[in-house]
Amino acid sequence: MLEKIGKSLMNIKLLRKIFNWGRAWSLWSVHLETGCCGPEDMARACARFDTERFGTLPFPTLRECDLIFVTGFVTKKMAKRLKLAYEQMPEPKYVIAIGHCSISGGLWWDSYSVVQGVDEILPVDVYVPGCPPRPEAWIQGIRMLQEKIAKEGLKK
Amino acid sequence: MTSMEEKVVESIKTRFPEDIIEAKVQRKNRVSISVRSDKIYDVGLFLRDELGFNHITSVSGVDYIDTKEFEVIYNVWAIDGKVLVSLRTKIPRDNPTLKSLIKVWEGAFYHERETWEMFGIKFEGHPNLSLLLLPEDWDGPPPLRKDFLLPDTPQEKLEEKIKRAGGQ
Amino acid sequence: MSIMKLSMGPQHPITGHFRFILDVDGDLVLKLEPDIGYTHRGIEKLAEKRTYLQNLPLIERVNSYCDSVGTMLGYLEAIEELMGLEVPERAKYLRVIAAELNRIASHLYAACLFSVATGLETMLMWPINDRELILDLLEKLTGQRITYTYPTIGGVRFDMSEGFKEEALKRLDYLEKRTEDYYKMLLWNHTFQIRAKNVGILKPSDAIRLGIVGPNLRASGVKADVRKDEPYEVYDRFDFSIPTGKNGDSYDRLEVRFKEVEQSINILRQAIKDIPKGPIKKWAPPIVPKGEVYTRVEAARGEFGYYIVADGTMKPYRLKMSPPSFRNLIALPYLCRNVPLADVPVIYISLDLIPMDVDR
Amino acid sequence: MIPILSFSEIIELILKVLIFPGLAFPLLFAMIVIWFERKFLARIMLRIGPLHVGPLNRTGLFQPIADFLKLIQKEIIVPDNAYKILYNAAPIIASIVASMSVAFIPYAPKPDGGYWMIYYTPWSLLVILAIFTARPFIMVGAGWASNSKYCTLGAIRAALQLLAYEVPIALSLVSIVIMSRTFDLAKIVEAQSSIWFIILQPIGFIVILIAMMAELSRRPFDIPLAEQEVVFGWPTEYTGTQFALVMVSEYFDLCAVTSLITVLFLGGWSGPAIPILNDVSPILSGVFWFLLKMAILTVIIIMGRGIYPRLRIDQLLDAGWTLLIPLAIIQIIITLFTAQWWIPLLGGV
Repeated sequence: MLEKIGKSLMNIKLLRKIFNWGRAWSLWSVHLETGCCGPEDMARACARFDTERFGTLPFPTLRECDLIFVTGFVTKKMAKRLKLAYEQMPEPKYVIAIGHCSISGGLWWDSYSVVQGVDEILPVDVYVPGCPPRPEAWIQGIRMLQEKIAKEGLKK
Repeated sequence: MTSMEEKVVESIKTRFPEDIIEAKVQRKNRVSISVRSDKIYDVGLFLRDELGFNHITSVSGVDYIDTKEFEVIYNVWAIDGKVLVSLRTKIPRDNPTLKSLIKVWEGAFYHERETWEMFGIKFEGHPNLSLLLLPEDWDGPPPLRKDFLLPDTPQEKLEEKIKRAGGQ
Repeated sequence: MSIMKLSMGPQHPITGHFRFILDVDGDLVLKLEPDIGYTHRGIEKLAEKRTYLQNLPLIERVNSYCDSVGTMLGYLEAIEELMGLEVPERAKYLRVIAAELNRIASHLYAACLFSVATGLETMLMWPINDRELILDLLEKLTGQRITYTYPTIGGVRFDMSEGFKEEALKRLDYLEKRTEDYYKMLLWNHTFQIRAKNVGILKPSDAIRLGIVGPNLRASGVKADVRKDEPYEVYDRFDFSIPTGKNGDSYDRLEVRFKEVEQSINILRQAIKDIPKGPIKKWAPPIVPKGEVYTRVEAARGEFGYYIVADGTMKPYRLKMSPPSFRNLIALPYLCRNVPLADVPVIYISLDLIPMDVDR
Repeated sequence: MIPILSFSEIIELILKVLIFPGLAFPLLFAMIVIWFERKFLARIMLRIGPLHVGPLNRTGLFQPIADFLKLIQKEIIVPDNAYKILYNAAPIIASIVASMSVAFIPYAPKPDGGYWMIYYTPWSLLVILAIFTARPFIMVGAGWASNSKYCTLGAIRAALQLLAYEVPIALSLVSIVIMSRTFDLAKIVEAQSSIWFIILQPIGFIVILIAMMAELSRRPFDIPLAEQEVVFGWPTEYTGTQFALVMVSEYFDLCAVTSLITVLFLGGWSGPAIPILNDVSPILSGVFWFLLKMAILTVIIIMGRGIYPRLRIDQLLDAGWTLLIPLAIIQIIITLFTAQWWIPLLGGV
């Protein structure tokens, strides 16, 4: 019943826009570091680059998070945990793949324990290349995701 | 005046005349001692107690596949003497067992565990030889052995990947 | 009495890439079992497949996290020793400059992580803001923020640009002044002291027995530093001291790092003043002669050892790394016995373990 | 028997319940404080904080609204092993309980006698104390019902923390009651019309401020929520709307606590009349002073997060029992000996 009302409400364009706006500007990110881009994750969240300006706040518990940064390569051991963490997050949720390693395996293309591209296990929304990408590139990735969210559910 | 390095070589040669295969000074601060594998524990104890080699630096294995041997190398640093000794021993490749030295150098715990994992060298007396770095469902051979081969081409071709993802 | 198995990480605000399996009784941690390997890439295996030069970016990513130059130096030292290659003077100085800048960045990173572990977020931001200044300098020198691949076989890749010296000296002056703020905000903060003092005490004898290295060993009162013990590059020409701690607790481990930052500033000033003119790179053959070598360098987290077996080809036959964090790891289960749960993050961060470094 | 209300009384009641200090005020307070906290702490930390969110350019004023909109859209996940009734009820109960205490706080005197508060009772201090005491039970209940290890640990810590702050709060309230000889908050404010109790009882003020910060789980006492240790403590498992309720209830609590301390120590609404506000209604002038004092207290409480590391639970308990309680008792003794001189000088009663 409530769901039906909610769905019909979401068909109203204005409401949809408002809700999309809320989602886009409040992307809380999970604290799960998979690879070498970890310090840049910290740099982008901290003093100089400060993604809190765009509402992207690192949040301790993943139960309230919407965004997962795959920071670098994903090993086979980590892949299971990454998937588990992704599944524990409530919908709607987004994934940004950071760095060459998480896009295609990168430097570890022949390694025996690295997953060749995180899109094998998670649906990725935005890819940010670099090794590691500069914090500015992270911010651009966030902005691109925000633009993507803003268009969600709206006809072109 | 003999240097610390030479002193180490001399004393180890006089103490274990039978078991030392080779003992030499490699360069300043480096001594290399190779011993028979069954005596490595005693030599280790002697190095620690008598010569002050107290700071374990690394334990590593080398896979000499041509001669069908593993070489296990304990690199130990003497904090006071400022000498690094490479205590090395060769063990057969088909039955790689060695007495664990964690009773001598407690810091070797994780090093030996890693060497077990990477080469399959069994350390007798080690309390916990379980997978350390590899994924828990690892079923291949120990990866650092020379007969474990890595792929020469990317593991999945880009075209296949795109096809699997349903793209063009 | 009931014991609860608590799994901490890898998705946990403090553990990074590790997982700890804790035996918890109420708020007391009886035992800690580290579960590592979440970042294991098999670098040692991959290195056997690549040439010595191709290995450079690979090796760097062992600890590209914050200490890339310190990590690479050991590898280069090893190769150059095998080749018998004498690096130009200027390149040696540039390597030292890059390594020390990197050490400062790394120690600031450690300090900010430490304050996160105790819950002081302000001191997360301040050092990381100043770390950016150092990274700017490194970027000016090397062209990248954290993965430089700056030193290469036979020298370094780039010379310092114009105006680098003045800029560097200015920023070092600022950093020296800034350290005072850190002392006021963190080390002399009473609340911080009661959280960090007498937590995770590592006695000198235990530290040596367990094979602890780097600032953690020095915090226990053992004067051991590769830069002094067997000087590499041009460290024997600088006048600097090795700071040591008294009690070997978490607080000392942090304090030693802050003092090392001061010493690094000291070294950097001398290096920038003394740097000679000349070439920065020497041609090196791609083939390394047959031989074995073990080299040690003092990376930011401690002694980094490289054992290389060369068989006279372009690729190493065996490359063994002995990274400092892997050697410090054993202290974690040793110290985390019968401590309150709240002390586990403090002890863990005070050891400054980097998962990349541990797993390789 | 229900008293028959006149039209103006009904309007007044609606105003009280829905606007101030009822429903809208704590919500607005929560929103502003969340925004202010993020912005203020960011400035301490050399950051900027929310900036690009919202129509007011470069203020980020709408950040809490965006967060709220996002949270209500999120899927609600109830853990499989959770005790579902308590788990689902806890956030609602928490927010109701937290907002309830606002009803008993007098915000301003009315010109025709009586006070601007939702429900007047001569025992309001006791009622509020009782409401505050209920909160840890909700925390423990929710943590237990989540059936997750981190939640349980957080709940245990919340229960332990209760031992540290509850007694000092009660003890320092004793000296207030001795001085003002009433449990009625409105009368307590009136007693302070000439001298505020913060001047007469500085020790009591410090004790209650520290204890209340512990009650609110603000740093350095955010032990039940310590993210580096127990992820997020008892609300770790809550998602979406439930989490929004939990968060909002925390800020409701902050509102109630700052109001209470203002009433007890800072003389409530007392302050020189502001001419412009006074012309509209003398109530507004009182409310203005009240809110100003609340704001100052809020800033002090928030600042803790910027400058202190978190304490350990045993250190907090130590501090509670060996420092706060003796201090509160000293305050009581001082009050007992000096009350005879001060009471004649106090107003009201």
